[in-house]
Amino acid sequence: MSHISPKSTYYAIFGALMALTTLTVYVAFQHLGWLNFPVAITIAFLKASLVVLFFMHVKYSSRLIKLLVASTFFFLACLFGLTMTDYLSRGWLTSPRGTTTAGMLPKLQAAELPAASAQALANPQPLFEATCGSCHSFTTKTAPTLAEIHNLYATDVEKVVTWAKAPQRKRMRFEPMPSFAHLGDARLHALANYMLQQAAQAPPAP
Amino acid sequence: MPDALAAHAEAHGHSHGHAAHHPDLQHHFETLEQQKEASALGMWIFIIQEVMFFGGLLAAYMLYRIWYPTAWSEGSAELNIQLGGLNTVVLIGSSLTMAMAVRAAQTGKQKALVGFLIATIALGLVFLVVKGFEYHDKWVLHHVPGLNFQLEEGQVPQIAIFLSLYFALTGLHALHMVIGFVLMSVILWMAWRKRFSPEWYTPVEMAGLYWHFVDIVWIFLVPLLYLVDRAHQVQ
Amino acid sequence: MLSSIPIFPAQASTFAADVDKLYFLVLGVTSFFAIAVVIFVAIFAIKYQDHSGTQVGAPIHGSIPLELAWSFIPFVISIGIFAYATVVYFEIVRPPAETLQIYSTGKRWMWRFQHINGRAEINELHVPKGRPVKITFTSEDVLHDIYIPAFRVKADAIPGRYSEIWFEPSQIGDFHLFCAEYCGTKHSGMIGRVVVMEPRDYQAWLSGSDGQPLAARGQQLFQQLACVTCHLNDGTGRGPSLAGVYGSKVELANGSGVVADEGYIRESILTPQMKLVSGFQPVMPTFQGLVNEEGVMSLIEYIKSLPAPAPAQTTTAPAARPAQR
Amino acid sequence: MTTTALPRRTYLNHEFGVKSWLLTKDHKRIGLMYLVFVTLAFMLGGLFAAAVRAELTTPAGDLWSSDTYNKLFTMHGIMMVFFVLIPAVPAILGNFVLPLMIGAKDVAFPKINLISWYVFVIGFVFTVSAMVFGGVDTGWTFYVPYSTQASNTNVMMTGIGVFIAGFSSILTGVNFMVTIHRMRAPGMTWFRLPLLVWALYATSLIQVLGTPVIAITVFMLALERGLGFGIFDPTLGGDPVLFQHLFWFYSHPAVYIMILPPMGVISEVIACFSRKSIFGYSFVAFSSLAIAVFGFVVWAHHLFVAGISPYSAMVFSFLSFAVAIPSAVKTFNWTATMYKGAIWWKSPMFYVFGFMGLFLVGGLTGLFLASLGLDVHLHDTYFVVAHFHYIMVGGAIMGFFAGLHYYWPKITGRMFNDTLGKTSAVLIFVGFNLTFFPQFILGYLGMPRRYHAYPPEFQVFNVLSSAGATVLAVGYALPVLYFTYSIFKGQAAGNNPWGATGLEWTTQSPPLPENFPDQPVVTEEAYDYSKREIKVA
Repeated sequence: MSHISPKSTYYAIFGALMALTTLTVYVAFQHLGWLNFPVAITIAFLKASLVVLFFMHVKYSSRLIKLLVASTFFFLACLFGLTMTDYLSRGWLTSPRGTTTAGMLPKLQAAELPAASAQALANPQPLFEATCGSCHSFTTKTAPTLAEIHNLYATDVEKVVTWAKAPQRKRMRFEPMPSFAHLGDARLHALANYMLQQAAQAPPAP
Repeated sequence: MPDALAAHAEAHGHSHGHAAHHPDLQHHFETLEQQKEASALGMWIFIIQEVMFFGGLLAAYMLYRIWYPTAWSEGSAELNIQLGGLNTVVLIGSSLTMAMAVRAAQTGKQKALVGFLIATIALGLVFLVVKGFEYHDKWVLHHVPGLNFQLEEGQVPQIAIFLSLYFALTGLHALHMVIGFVLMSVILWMAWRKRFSPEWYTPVEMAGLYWHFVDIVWIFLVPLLYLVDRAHQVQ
Repeated sequence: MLSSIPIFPAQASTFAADVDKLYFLVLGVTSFFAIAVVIFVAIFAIKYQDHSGTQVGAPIHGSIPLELAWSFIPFVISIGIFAYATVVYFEIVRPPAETLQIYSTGKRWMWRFQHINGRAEINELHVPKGRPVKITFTSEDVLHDIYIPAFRVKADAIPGRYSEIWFEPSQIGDFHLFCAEYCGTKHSGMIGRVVVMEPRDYQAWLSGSDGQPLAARGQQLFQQLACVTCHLNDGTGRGPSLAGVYGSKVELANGSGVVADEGYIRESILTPQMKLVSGFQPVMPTFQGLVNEEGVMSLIEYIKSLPAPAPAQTTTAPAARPAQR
Repeated sequence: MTTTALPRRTYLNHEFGVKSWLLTKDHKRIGLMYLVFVTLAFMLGGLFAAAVRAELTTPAGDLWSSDTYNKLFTMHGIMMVFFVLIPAVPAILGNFVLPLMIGAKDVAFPKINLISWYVFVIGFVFTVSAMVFGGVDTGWTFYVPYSTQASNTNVMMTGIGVFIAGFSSILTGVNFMVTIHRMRAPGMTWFRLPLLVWALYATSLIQVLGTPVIAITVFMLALERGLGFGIFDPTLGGDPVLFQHLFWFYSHPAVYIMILPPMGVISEVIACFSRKSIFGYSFVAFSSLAIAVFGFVVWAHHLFVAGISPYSAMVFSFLSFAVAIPSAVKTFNWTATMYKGAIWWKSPMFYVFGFMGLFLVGGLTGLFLASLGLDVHLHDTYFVVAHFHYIMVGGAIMGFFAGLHYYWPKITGRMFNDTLGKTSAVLIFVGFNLTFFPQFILGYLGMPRRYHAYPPEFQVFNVLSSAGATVLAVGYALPVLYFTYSIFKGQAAGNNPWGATGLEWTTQSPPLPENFPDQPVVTEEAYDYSKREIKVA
């Protein structure tokens, strides 16, 4: 217990600690990639071991104290390691590809859509603004403008409805159009009619 | 079994024969050796709980360092590596003087003991003063989270987490230094009164263990806080 | 009225029966051990009772085979329970490929559910029977927890990230919806009902909506926030193309990979630097504070609606455009 | 031995006056001083529980306001966990009997022992004043961000109280560990130690390794709430779940701080009243250590639905099943100890019977919660509430009462009324089951915990539960009466009223201030009843 180390030991340890301090600062400025952190921590552990073994006399202490010091690392490792089992494995379990509603809703609606009210069909403007109108206006840049639609379809309501049910993507500068099949034929017809009427009204040509 | 028993009885009971107990032997111990071993063991167990205490903060540190490497790199760049380095030298120096103080106590050199204790306390004070300057800089630069924090242009917001942990870790460390300072002052006063002898110097040794532990914490804090990703910042 | 005192919850989702099977299995095993120990204690206490207190027990110190047996057998049994319970657990946490998506946000002290066609509801949740439903949710303030006992599902709502539950209702009816994570004053008022309907009725209910579809709202936001200036769909922008990114494996700058699910997309909008896509500069600003939870959800729904480009277009000739019709 | 005369010189009467108590370094007096404050805390906590149960007799939250109700269950939890269960057996019984059991004159650091008590009292005063000046409503778990951002109650002050009380626990742990390592009497080898000492050693290990982590966690919470630091704050990118990880790193092992020492007491009492050595001594001893070590690696089973990775949940679920094994081993060994014993039906043994029944249910329902697929449904419901009350009240408090009855003659030198003791044990057992068994059913039905108002179909079970609580209250009040009576009118107990083995029973009751007239020397195994001739009063 009462081991007396020679003075020279203490000075040597102090020298080693200083040298390691310099080393750790030097290494920190070198490009070691991912190795920087492990190297820094290893040096810190080395320095700590020197202090523990010589300044704190663990080298000359009973086995019990050595065991205690070692067990501390075990419990610290439990704290760090098991906490990290959570953080490092987060995101491993993800929803399988294709989890989207797009595939789900049309299936549901196909045969089961309730009849649209006559009132809604008579005035499709609100519905239009909530659906087609959010992309297709006279000035839009993300989708064909109404003027363009007028050029393409003129008065061919059926074609518009067919497209809206299963849109393709012809021009890559536009965002892809989602399917509106879930609205049902009655609504789609009303919407297409309304859209082409609007489109036919003299567009302010740029 | 009887052998073991006899040995045990020897270890614990032999002082019963002595009429004069050492004045520093407390009533519930049998021998000075037993008392000293108990103190050392107690101190070590206390240090272990201190390790777990800092361990909780370090767990937070580890998580956020993995999550926000950019914030760690930028945050670390805000710290003053010169002052951090200076403090490392100062603190390791104080550990040396502390170890020498214990040695002086072991060998019964009263004057050297007092001298080394004064040196240890002085170095500890230097550390705290330097730390004070660092904190002051941070305050001026509006880098204290919560109290006067301002994000600079282009910095990632998680830098606030880094600085929070910086202040929590170094603040707790500084608090331990202050406690150590009080502890050392008491030891110095006792040494001044020539209370220690090669036979009984347990308080010096225990204070030494504590002081070295505080040093070790700093040894880890420097690379964890000051030296993150420095290589990329000098490009 | 005894009939109104339930002693067992309704089994209203497809895995509720599996959870209950597990429950009865564990109940059986534990009851066996509990009853066995109680019987032994009772028998010993009565058989070996000594009124005087002066008798001495038999000098038995232990038995290694017995110790090993009653350490090993419970261990094997608990491994069995563990394995079974884990299988059930993964059934609960892993949603099937095709689900009906619903978004939700909790805040003190209400739940808001957002169906993707635009219909929103507060403290009520309408779902169709026989269709797998996935709820992606978060909290706007403190921790909350969506708990639907009849479905045997529960998950915390955590501010700053997404949680997910899924279930397939198997029974028409009204069921309790609870907040199961303490959240302050009206914690016990943060409850609601889950209404399971026939798909036909659900569809009718859903179309009674006056809201805009979530993806459309997301598209508008995508324009407003100028996301579109960097995230070009042909992959030539400063940011990665988002077409088909949902559900795909994204390679990150640090060499690891991550599957782009709702949580990842959310994180990329709010803390873009955290998981940088390989091959891109960290130029994206954070949108924290510029877009609320609802906005993030609609952006995600929009990104999900973007179909994956054909493989030929992404790998070889991203700039090539198919002929116009 | 029908005398009321006590030994002339005891630790109780060798000095008098308030000062002689407040400045004492005697572990026995310090143990009694803990008893005073723990009893106070138990009464306060019980009062809060009664208020909670009263509210829950009706589905509508009509007795208290929501905020009051939230404060009531929070303060019930904080009082019971930090100021009753954690100090009950280690600080009261441990302090009193540990040095006696190992043949020491005192614990290793008597001054620090006294300081622990003062620290505990300061923590207690802080917490109680936080409750008096408005209370706290975060739940005893202090989950962020509710505790840092939303709650406008006395979170800081309560946190400081808990922080301070934590240091008392750490210091006691350090003290006990050193005492067990360094202060054993000659001949008292590790495998001759009574099992309570093993249990206390394992407990101290948890106190030393775990408590600092909650201290730092509460400290971070205080920095975040008080100064606006960002560590768990989700708006800065922090993770609220990290708080839960750190919190439960301590608070799960804390459950073992509560239950391990009562388990040790059970080993003592069951050996004494079966007049047999403990079946499989070393298995029981090592299972205590195994529980302490395994206890540190199971914490995230409190987080199965809190948003942790399912794979991590799997790891923790497996480890949680593993930690059940040492507890099962203990239970089997206790049962086997009774086999071919000579079982003396005295009141401490009645508490052991109660413990066995209740701890079994508590421990086995833990398997439900460790099962991932079931925990999703059961988490944060009344099932959990019932489970941990079976462990903490049915197990820990029952064990504490067994120990208190067992050591009461040693502590005071006087016998209490055995019939009343048995009555109280039966009342507690019946009342407890009536209170908490219905909660298992409520839990599986899906009633979430911490609910002020609840759907009406849950009322019947809640009423049963509240009715049981009244029986339980009577059961707990009864010992106060007969213990108090015994102090004044009880018969003198003599050194060893139960005819037990162990050094603590060789000295007089109440013991001398220095515990033993001469240094005791141990020459036999623990619980060596077979070689004895037993005389009882």
